[in-house]
Amino acid sequence: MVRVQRHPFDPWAEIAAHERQYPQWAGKYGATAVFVGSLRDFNQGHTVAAMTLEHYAGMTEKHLDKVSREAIARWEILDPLVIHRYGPLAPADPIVLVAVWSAHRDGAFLACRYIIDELKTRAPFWKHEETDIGRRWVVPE
Amino acid sequence: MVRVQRHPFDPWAEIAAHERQYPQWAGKYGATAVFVGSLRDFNQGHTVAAMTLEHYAGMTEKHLDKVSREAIARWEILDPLVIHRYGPLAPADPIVLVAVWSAHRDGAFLACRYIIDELKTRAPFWKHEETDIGRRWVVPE
Amino acid sequence: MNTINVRYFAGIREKFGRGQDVVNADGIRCAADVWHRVSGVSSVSAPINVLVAVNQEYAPMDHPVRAGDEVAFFPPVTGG
Amino acid sequence: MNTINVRYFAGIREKFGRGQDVVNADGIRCAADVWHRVSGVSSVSAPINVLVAVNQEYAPMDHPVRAGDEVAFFPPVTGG
Repeated sequence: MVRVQRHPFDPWAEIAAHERQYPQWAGKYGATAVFVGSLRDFNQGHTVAAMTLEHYAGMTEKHLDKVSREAIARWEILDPLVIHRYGPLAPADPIVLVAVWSAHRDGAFLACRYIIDELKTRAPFWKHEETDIGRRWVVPE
Repeated sequence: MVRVQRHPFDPWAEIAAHERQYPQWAGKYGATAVFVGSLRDFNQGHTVAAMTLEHYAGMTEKHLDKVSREAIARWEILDPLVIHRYGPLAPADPIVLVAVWSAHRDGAFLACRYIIDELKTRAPFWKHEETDIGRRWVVPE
Repeated sequence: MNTINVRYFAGIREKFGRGQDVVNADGIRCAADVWHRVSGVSSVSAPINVLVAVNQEYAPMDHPVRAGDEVAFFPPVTGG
Repeated sequence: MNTINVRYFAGIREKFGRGQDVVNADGIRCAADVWHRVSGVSSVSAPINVLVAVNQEYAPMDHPVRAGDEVAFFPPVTGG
Protein backbone atom coordinates (compact mmCIF):
# COMPACT_ATOMS: atom_id res chain seq x y z
CA MET A 1 0.00 0.00 0.00
CA VAL A 2 1.41 3.36 -1.09
CA ARG A 3 0.31 6.70 0.35
CA VAL A 4 1.69 10.12 -0.57
CA GLN A 5 0.24 12.70 1.77
CA ARG A 6 0.59 16.26 3.00
CA HIS A 7 -0.36 15.72 6.64
CA PRO A 8 2.07 14.44 9.29
CA PHE A 9 2.02 10.78 10.28
CA ASP A 10 3.22 8.65 13.17
CA PRO A 11 5.16 5.76 11.60
CA TRP A 12 4.77 3.39 14.56
CA ALA A 13 1.02 4.01 14.83
CA GLU A 14 0.72 3.49 11.06
CA ILE A 15 2.50 0.12 11.20
CA ALA A 16 0.42 -1.02 14.17
CA ALA A 17 -2.80 0.02 12.38
CA HIS A 18 -1.68 -1.75 9.21
CA GLU A 19 -1.03 -4.99 11.09
CA ARG A 20 -4.43 -4.73 12.81
CA GLN A 21 -6.02 -4.25 9.40
CA TYR A 22 -4.61 -7.56 8.14
CA PRO A 23 -5.24 -10.05 10.97
CA GLN A 24 -4.97 -12.87 8.44
CA TRP A 25 -1.26 -12.03 8.13
CA ALA A 26 -0.57 -12.75 11.82
CA GLY A 27 1.63 -15.81 12.21
CA LYS A 28 2.39 -15.90 8.45
CA TYR A 29 5.44 -13.65 8.61
CA GLY A 30 8.44 -14.06 10.87
CA ALA A 31 10.32 -10.91 9.93
CA THR A 32 9.39 -7.25 9.69
CA ALA A 33 11.93 -4.71 8.44
CA VAL A 34 11.17 -1.01 8.69
CA PHE A 35 12.88 2.15 7.57
CA VAL A 36 11.84 5.63 8.67
CA GLY A 37 13.46 8.73 7.22
CA SER A 38 13.00 11.89 9.27
CA LEU A 39 14.04 15.53 8.98
CA ARG A 40 17.29 16.36 10.72
CA ASP A 41 17.80 19.87 12.15
CA PHE A 42 21.20 20.06 10.46
CA ASN A 43 22.47 19.25 6.97
CA GLN A 44 25.84 19.75 5.29
CA GLY A 45 27.09 21.89 8.16
CA HIS A 46 24.06 24.14 8.55
CA THR A 47 21.06 24.34 10.84
CA VAL A 48 17.79 23.44 9.12
CA ALA A 49 14.78 25.39 10.41
CA ALA A 50 12.21 23.91 8.04
CA MET A 51 11.82 22.10 4.75
CA THR A 52 9.33 21.96 1.93
CA LEU A 53 9.01 18.83 -0.15
CA GLU A 54 7.89 19.43 -3.71
CA HIS A 55 6.63 16.41 -5.61
CA TYR A 56 5.20 15.39 -8.96
CA ALA A 57 1.70 14.31 -7.94
CA GLY A 58 0.63 11.23 -9.85
CA MET A 59 4.12 10.21 -10.95
CA THR A 60 5.26 9.68 -7.35
CA GLU A 61 2.42 7.24 -6.63
CA LYS A 62 3.01 5.46 -9.95
CA HIS A 63 6.70 5.13 -9.23
CA LEU A 64 6.26 3.89 -5.66
CA ASP A 65 3.60 1.38 -6.77
CA LYS A 66 6.00 0.07 -9.40
CA VAL A 67 8.87 -0.28 -6.93
CA SER A 68 6.59 -2.10 -4.46
CA ARG A 69 5.47 -4.53 -7.16
CA GLU A 70 9.09 -5.15 -8.16
CA ALA A 71 9.98 -5.95 -4.53
CA ILE A 72 7.02 -8.34 -4.23
CA ALA A 73 8.09 -10.11 -7.43
CA ARG A 74 11.68 -10.40 -6.27
CA TRP A 75 11.38 -11.42 -2.62
CA GLU A 76 8.92 -13.48 -0.63
CA ILE A 77 7.13 -10.56 1.02
CA LEU A 78 3.62 -9.33 1.75
CA ASP A 79 2.39 -6.04 0.29
CA PRO A 80 4.75 -3.38 1.70
CA LEU A 81 3.52 -0.22 3.41
CA VAL A 82 5.06 2.93 1.94
CA ILE A 83 4.11 6.41 3.18
CA HIS A 84 5.77 9.61 1.98
CA ARG A 85 4.99 13.20 2.88
CA TYR A 86 5.09 16.33 0.75
CA GLY A 87 4.63 20.01 1.55
CA PRO A 88 5.98 21.82 4.62
CA LEU A 89 7.92 19.80 7.21
CA ALA A 90 9.39 20.64 10.61
CA PRO A 91 12.63 19.20 12.05
CA ALA A 92 12.18 15.69 13.48
CA ASP A 93 9.11 15.08 11.30
CA PRO A 94 8.98 11.63 9.72
CA ILE A 95 9.26 12.04 5.94
CA VAL A 96 9.06 8.48 4.68
CA LEU A 97 8.11 5.07 6.02
CA VAL A 98 8.85 1.72 4.37
CA ALA A 99 7.64 -1.42 6.17
CA VAL A 100 8.07 -4.94 4.79
CA TRP A 101 6.69 -8.21 6.17
CA SER A 102 8.32 -11.49 5.11
CA ALA A 103 8.72 -15.13 6.09
CA HIS A 104 12.47 -14.59 6.58
CA ARG A 105 14.72 -11.72 7.60
CA ASP A 106 16.79 -11.76 4.43
CA GLY A 107 13.81 -10.97 2.22
CA ALA A 108 12.51 -8.37 4.67
CA PHE A 109 15.83 -6.49 4.88
CA LEU A 110 16.66 -6.67 1.18
CA ALA A 111 13.19 -5.62 0.03
CA CYS A 112 13.05 -2.74 2.54
CA ARG A 113 16.47 -1.51 1.44
CA TYR A 114 15.55 -1.89 -2.23
CA ILE A 115 12.38 0.17 -1.86
CA ILE A 116 13.99 3.04 0.06
CA ASP A 117 17.00 3.13 -2.28
CA GLU A 118 14.80 3.19 -5.39
CA LEU A 119 12.59 5.79 -3.75
CA LYS A 120 15.55 8.03 -2.91
CA THR A 121 17.17 7.84 -6.31
CA ARG A 122 14.08 7.81 -8.56
CA ALA A 123 10.87 9.04 -6.89
CA PRO A 124 10.11 12.61 -8.02
CA PHE A 125 10.49 14.56 -4.77
CA TRP A 126 12.61 17.66 -4.23
CA LYS A 127 13.71 19.02 -0.90
CA HIS A 128 13.87 22.78 -0.40
CA GLU A 129 15.35 23.65 2.97
CA GLU A 130 15.47 26.79 5.07
CA THR A 131 18.89 27.00 6.72
CA ASP A 132 20.79 29.59 8.74
CA ILE A 133 22.40 30.74 5.47
CA GLY A 134 19.15 30.97 3.51
CA ARG A 135 16.91 28.78 1.41
CA ARG A 136 18.36 26.15 -0.91
CA TRP A 137 17.47 23.12 -2.96
CA VAL A 138 19.02 19.99 -1.57
CA VAL A 139 21.45 18.38 -4.02
CA PRO A 140 21.70 14.56 -4.18
CA GLU A 141 24.78 13.15 -2.44
CA MET B 1 19.29 -0.35 25.77
CA VAL B 2 18.93 -4.12 26.07
CA ARG B 3 15.96 -5.86 27.69
CA VAL B 4 15.45 -9.63 27.97
CA GLN B 5 11.98 -10.29 29.32
CA ARG B 6 9.34 -12.94 29.81
CA HIS B 7 6.24 -10.83 29.21
CA PRO B 8 4.92 -9.97 25.73
CA PHE B 9 5.71 -6.60 24.20
CA ASP B 10 4.32 -4.40 21.43
CA PRO B 11 7.34 -3.46 19.29
CA TRP B 12 5.76 -0.32 17.80
CA ALA B 13 4.64 0.98 21.20
CA GLU B 14 8.13 0.25 22.58
CA ILE B 15 9.81 2.24 19.82
CA ALA B 16 7.40 5.16 20.24
CA ALA B 17 7.97 5.15 24.01
CA HIS B 18 11.74 5.02 23.52
CA GLU B 19 11.66 8.03 21.21
CA ARG B 20 9.50 9.96 23.69
CA GLN B 21 12.01 9.11 26.40
CA TYR B 22 14.83 10.74 24.44
CA PRO B 23 13.37 14.05 23.19
CA GLN B 24 16.92 15.40 22.86
CA TRP B 25 17.43 12.92 19.98
CA ALA B 26 14.63 14.45 17.89
CA GLY B 27 16.04 16.09 14.78
CA LYS B 28 19.48 14.55 15.37
CA TYR B 29 18.84 11.36 13.42
CA GLY B 30 17.55 11.09 9.87
CA ALA B 31 17.24 7.33 9.63
CA THR B 32 15.63 4.67 11.79
CA ALA B 33 15.98 0.99 10.86
CA VAL B 34 13.96 -1.62 12.70
CA PHE B 35 13.78 -5.38 12.66
CA VAL B 36 11.06 -7.39 14.39
CA GLY B 37 11.18 -11.17 14.53
CA SER B 38 7.87 -12.85 15.31
CA LEU B 39 6.65 -16.41 15.74
CA ARG B 40 5.26 -17.98 12.59
CA ASP B 41 2.51 -20.59 12.85
CA PHE B 42 4.44 -22.88 10.51
CA ASN B 43 8.07 -23.99 10.31
CA GLN B 44 9.87 -26.50 8.10
CA GLY B 45 6.57 -27.86 6.77
CA HIS B 46 4.73 -28.18 10.06
CA THR B 47 2.14 -26.21 11.98
CA VAL B 48 3.52 -24.58 15.10
CA ALA B 49 1.02 -24.35 17.97
CA ALA B 50 3.35 -22.79 20.53
CA MET B 51 6.98 -22.24 21.36
CA THR B 52 9.10 -21.98 24.47
CA LEU B 53 12.30 -19.97 24.40
CA GLU B 54 14.95 -21.18 26.78
CA HIS B 55 17.79 -18.78 27.51
CA TYR B 56 20.94 -18.42 29.54
CA ALA B 57 19.97 -15.59 31.90
CA GLY B 58 22.88 -13.23 32.41
CA MET B 59 24.86 -14.36 29.40
CA THR B 60 22.14 -13.20 27.00
CA GLU B 61 22.17 -9.67 28.40
CA LYS B 62 25.99 -9.60 28.41
CA HIS B 63 26.11 -10.77 24.82
CA LEU B 64 23.48 -8.33 23.58
CA ASP B 65 25.16 -5.44 25.41
CA LYS B 66 28.46 -6.35 23.76
CA VAL B 67 26.91 -6.53 20.29
CA SER B 68 25.21 -3.14 20.82
CA ARG B 69 28.49 -1.56 21.88
CA GLU B 70 30.24 -3.05 18.84
CA ALA B 71 27.58 -1.55 16.56
CA ILE B 72 27.92 1.87 18.22
CA ALA B 73 31.70 1.73 17.78
CA ARG B 74 31.41 0.74 14.13
CA TRP B 75 28.63 2.95 12.81
CA GLU B 76 27.40 6.47 13.57
CA ILE B 77 24.35 5.44 15.58
CA LEU B 78 22.59 6.28 18.82
CA ASP B 79 22.17 3.63 21.54
CA PRO B 80 20.11 0.84 19.90
CA LEU B 81 16.96 -0.59 21.47
CA VAL B 82 17.07 -4.40 21.70
CA ILE B 83 14.25 -6.40 23.31
CA HIS B 84 14.12 -10.20 23.35
CA ARG B 85 11.56 -12.47 24.96
CA TYR B 86 12.00 -15.82 26.67
CA GLY B 87 9.56 -18.36 28.06
CA PRO B 88 6.27 -19.42 26.42
CA LEU B 89 5.24 -17.74 23.16
CA ALA B 90 2.13 -17.94 21.00
CA PRO B 91 2.05 -17.74 17.19
CA ALA B 92 2.32 -14.16 15.88
CA ASP B 93 4.01 -13.00 19.10
CA PRO B 94 6.94 -10.64 18.58
CA ILE B 95 10.12 -12.42 19.76
CA VAL B 96 12.79 -9.82 19.16
CA LEU B 97 13.01 -6.13 18.36
CA VAL B 98 16.11 -4.29 17.13
CA ALA B 99 15.78 -0.53 16.51
CA VAL B 100 18.65 1.69 15.40
CA TRP B 101 18.71 5.47 15.00
CA SER B 102 21.38 7.07 12.82
CA ALA B 103 22.24 10.21 10.89
CA HIS B 104 22.17 8.25 7.62
CA ARG B 105 20.35 5.21 6.30
CA ASP B 106 23.48 3.20 5.54
CA GLY B 107 24.57 3.15 9.18
CA ALA B 108 21.05 2.45 10.37
CA PHE B 109 20.54 -0.53 8.04
CA LEU B 110 24.00 -2.03 8.52
CA ALA B 111 23.96 -1.72 12.32
CA CYS B 112 20.44 -3.16 12.56
CA ARG B 113 21.38 -6.09 10.36
CA TYR B 114 24.61 -6.63 12.28
CA ILE B 115 22.86 -6.75 15.64
CA ILE B 116 20.13 -9.18 14.56
CA ASP B 117 22.64 -11.43 12.75
CA GLU B 118 24.96 -11.54 15.76
CA LEU B 119 21.98 -12.12 18.02
CA LYS B 120 20.70 -15.01 15.92
CA THR B 121 24.02 -16.76 15.59
CA ARG B 122 25.50 -16.10 19.06
CA ALA B 123 22.95 -15.08 21.72
CA PRO B 124 22.20 -18.06 23.99
CA PHE B 125 18.53 -18.72 23.20
CA TRP B 126 17.00 -22.05 22.23
CA LYS B 127 13.63 -22.53 20.59
CA HIS B 128 11.51 -25.52 21.57
CA GLU B 129 8.41 -25.74 19.43
CA GLU B 130 5.15 -27.67 19.68
CA THR B 131 4.19 -28.83 16.20
CA ASP B 132 1.54 -31.11 14.72
CA ILE B 133 4.15 -33.91 14.83
CA GLY B 134 5.24 -33.30 18.40
CA ARG B 135 7.69 -31.20 20.35
CA ARG B 136 11.16 -30.51 18.97
CA TRP B 137 14.19 -28.30 19.43
CA VAL B 138 14.64 -25.96 16.51
CA VAL B 139 17.92 -26.58 14.67
CA PRO B 140 19.82 -23.62 13.20
CA GLU B 141 19.45 -23.25 9.41
CA MET C 1 -6.62 18.60 -28.73
CA ASN C 2 -3.35 19.16 -30.59
CA THR C 3 -1.36 20.19 -27.57
CA ILE C 4 1.29 18.87 -25.18
CA ASN C 5 1.16 19.60 -21.47
CA VAL C 6 4.62 20.54 -20.16
CA ARG C 7 5.44 20.45 -16.44
CA TYR C 8 8.39 21.92 -14.52
CA PHE C 9 9.54 21.09 -11.00
CA ALA C 10 11.87 22.41 -8.31
CA GLY C 11 14.82 24.50 -9.56
CA ILE C 12 13.68 24.19 -13.16
CA ARG C 13 10.19 25.39 -12.24
CA GLU C 14 11.79 28.38 -10.52
CA LYS C 15 14.00 29.09 -13.54
CA PHE C 16 10.99 29.07 -15.84
CA GLY C 17 9.00 31.13 -13.34
CA ARG C 18 6.00 28.84 -13.84
CA GLY C 19 4.93 25.27 -13.21
CA GLN C 20 3.58 24.39 -16.62
CA ASP C 21 3.05 25.30 -20.25
CA VAL C 22 0.72 24.06 -22.93
CA VAL C 23 2.45 23.93 -26.31
CA ASN C 24 1.24 23.16 -29.80
CA ALA C 25 2.27 19.65 -30.83
CA ASP C 26 3.01 20.61 -34.46
CA GLY C 27 6.62 19.90 -35.34
CA ILE C 28 7.31 18.09 -32.09
CA ARG C 29 8.58 14.53 -32.33
CA CYS C 30 10.46 13.94 -29.10
CA ALA C 31 11.03 15.32 -25.59
CA ALA C 32 14.09 17.28 -26.75
CA ASP C 33 11.87 19.15 -29.25
CA VAL C 34 9.59 20.12 -26.37
CA TRP C 35 12.56 21.32 -24.35
CA HIS C 36 13.83 23.48 -27.20
CA ARG C 37 10.40 24.95 -27.74
CA VAL C 38 9.82 25.93 -24.12
CA SER C 39 13.38 26.94 -23.28
CA GLY C 40 13.91 28.86 -26.48
CA VAL C 41 17.22 27.11 -26.97
CA SER C 42 17.99 25.67 -30.38
CA SER C 43 21.10 23.67 -29.57
CA VAL C 44 20.64 19.93 -29.90
CA SER C 45 21.62 18.93 -26.38
CA ALA C 46 19.63 19.74 -23.27
CA PRO C 47 21.47 20.99 -20.19
CA ILE C 48 23.09 18.35 -18.04
CA ASN C 49 21.04 17.39 -15.01
CA VAL C 50 17.63 17.88 -16.55
CA LEU C 51 15.59 14.73 -16.13
CA VAL C 52 12.63 13.96 -18.35
CA ALA C 53 9.37 12.12 -17.78
CA VAL C 54 6.86 11.41 -20.53
CA ASN C 55 3.39 10.59 -19.23
CA GLN C 56 4.83 10.31 -15.72
CA GLU C 57 7.52 7.79 -16.58
CA TYR C 58 11.23 8.47 -16.89
CA ALA C 59 12.27 8.79 -20.52
CA PRO C 60 15.33 9.86 -22.50
CA MET C 61 15.34 13.19 -24.33
CA ASP C 62 14.81 11.41 -27.65
CA HIS C 63 11.66 9.64 -26.42
CA PRO C 64 8.74 10.13 -28.86
CA VAL C 65 6.12 12.69 -27.85
CA ARG C 66 2.77 13.35 -29.44
CA ALA C 67 -0.36 15.44 -28.91
CA GLY C 68 -2.04 14.70 -25.59
CA ASP C 69 1.16 13.66 -23.85
CA GLU C 70 2.43 15.15 -20.60
CA VAL C 71 6.14 15.94 -20.60
CA ALA C 72 7.97 16.96 -17.42
CA PHE C 73 11.43 18.44 -16.85
CA PHE C 74 13.06 18.41 -13.43
CA PRO C 75 16.42 18.27 -11.63
CA PRO C 76 17.79 15.17 -9.86
CA VAL C 77 15.37 14.01 -7.19
CA THR C 78 15.97 14.23 -3.43
CA GLY C 79 13.12 12.39 -1.71
CA GLY C 80 13.13 9.96 1.14
CA MET D 1 34.81 -22.49 47.80
CA ASN D 2 36.71 -25.07 45.77
CA THR D 3 33.89 -25.76 43.31
CA ILE D 4 32.88 -25.07 39.73
CA ASN D 5 29.29 -24.33 38.82
CA VAL D 6 28.28 -26.23 35.66
CA ARG D 7 25.20 -25.25 33.63
CA TYR D 8 23.34 -27.16 30.90
CA PHE D 9 20.83 -25.79 28.42
CA ALA D 10 18.26 -27.01 25.91
CA GLY D 11 18.88 -30.49 24.47
CA ILE D 12 21.98 -30.98 26.60
CA ARG D 13 20.05 -30.05 29.75
CA GLU D 14 17.42 -32.63 28.76
CA LYS D 15 20.10 -35.24 28.12
CA PHE D 16 21.63 -34.66 31.54
CA GLY D 17 18.18 -34.57 33.12
CA ARG D 18 19.17 -31.51 35.15
CA GLY D 19 20.09 -27.86 34.66
CA GLN D 20 23.26 -27.70 36.69
CA ASP D 21 25.92 -29.46 38.70
CA VAL D 22 28.43 -28.30 41.23
CA VAL D 23 31.74 -30.13 40.85
CA ASN D 24 34.93 -30.15 42.83
CA ALA D 25 37.63 -28.11 41.11
CA ASP D 26 40.46 -30.47 42.04
CA GLY D 27 42.16 -31.85 38.94
CA ILE D 28 40.26 -29.55 36.58
CA ARG D 29 42.30 -27.32 34.35
CA CYS D 30 40.06 -26.56 31.38
CA ALA D 31 36.45 -26.74 30.15
CA ALA D 32 37.08 -30.16 28.57
CA ASP D 33 38.03 -31.53 32.00
CA VAL D 34 34.70 -30.29 33.32
CA TRP D 35 32.88 -31.92 30.43
CA HIS D 36 34.59 -35.27 31.06
CA ARG D 37 33.84 -35.08 34.75
CA VAL D 38 30.11 -34.38 34.34
CA SER D 39 29.51 -36.56 31.30
CA GLY D 40 31.53 -39.49 32.61
CA VAL D 41 33.29 -39.74 29.29
CA SER D 42 37.05 -40.03 29.31
CA SER D 43 37.77 -39.56 25.63
CA VAL D 44 39.67 -36.36 24.85
CA SER D 45 37.19 -34.79 22.43
CA ALA D 46 33.76 -33.51 23.36
CA PRO D 47 30.82 -34.32 21.10
CA ILE D 48 30.44 -32.15 18.06
CA ASN D 49 27.92 -29.36 18.48
CA VAL D 50 28.49 -28.75 22.16
CA LEU D 51 29.22 -25.09 22.70
CA VAL D 52 31.02 -23.86 25.79
CA ALA D 53 30.83 -20.66 27.82
CA VAL D 54 33.15 -19.89 30.71
CA ASN D 55 31.82 -17.19 33.01
CA GLN D 56 29.11 -16.41 30.45
CA GLU D 57 31.47 -15.86 27.53
CA TYR D 58 32.03 -18.22 24.62
CA ALA D 59 35.22 -20.20 25.06
CA PRO D 60 36.97 -23.16 23.44
CA MET D 61 37.05 -26.56 25.20
CA ASP D 62 40.67 -25.96 26.20
CA HIS D 63 39.88 -22.67 27.93
CA PRO D 64 41.31 -22.58 31.50
CA VAL D 65 38.82 -23.13 34.31
CA ARG D 66 39.38 -22.69 38.03
CA ALA D 67 37.44 -22.82 41.28
CA GLY D 68 34.59 -20.30 41.38
CA ASP D 69 34.07 -20.29 37.61
CA GLU D 70 30.77 -20.95 35.89
CA VAL D 71 31.02 -23.30 32.92
CA ALA D 72 28.07 -23.88 30.56
CA PHE D 73 27.47 -26.49 27.86
CA PHE D 74 24.76 -26.05 25.26
CA PRO D 75 23.81 -26.83 21.65
CA PRO D 76 23.90 -24.29 18.77
CA VAL D 77 21.69 -21.30 19.57
CA THR D 78 18.41 -20.46 17.83
CA GLY D 79 17.28 -17.07 19.11
CA GLY D 80 15.86 -14.09 17.26
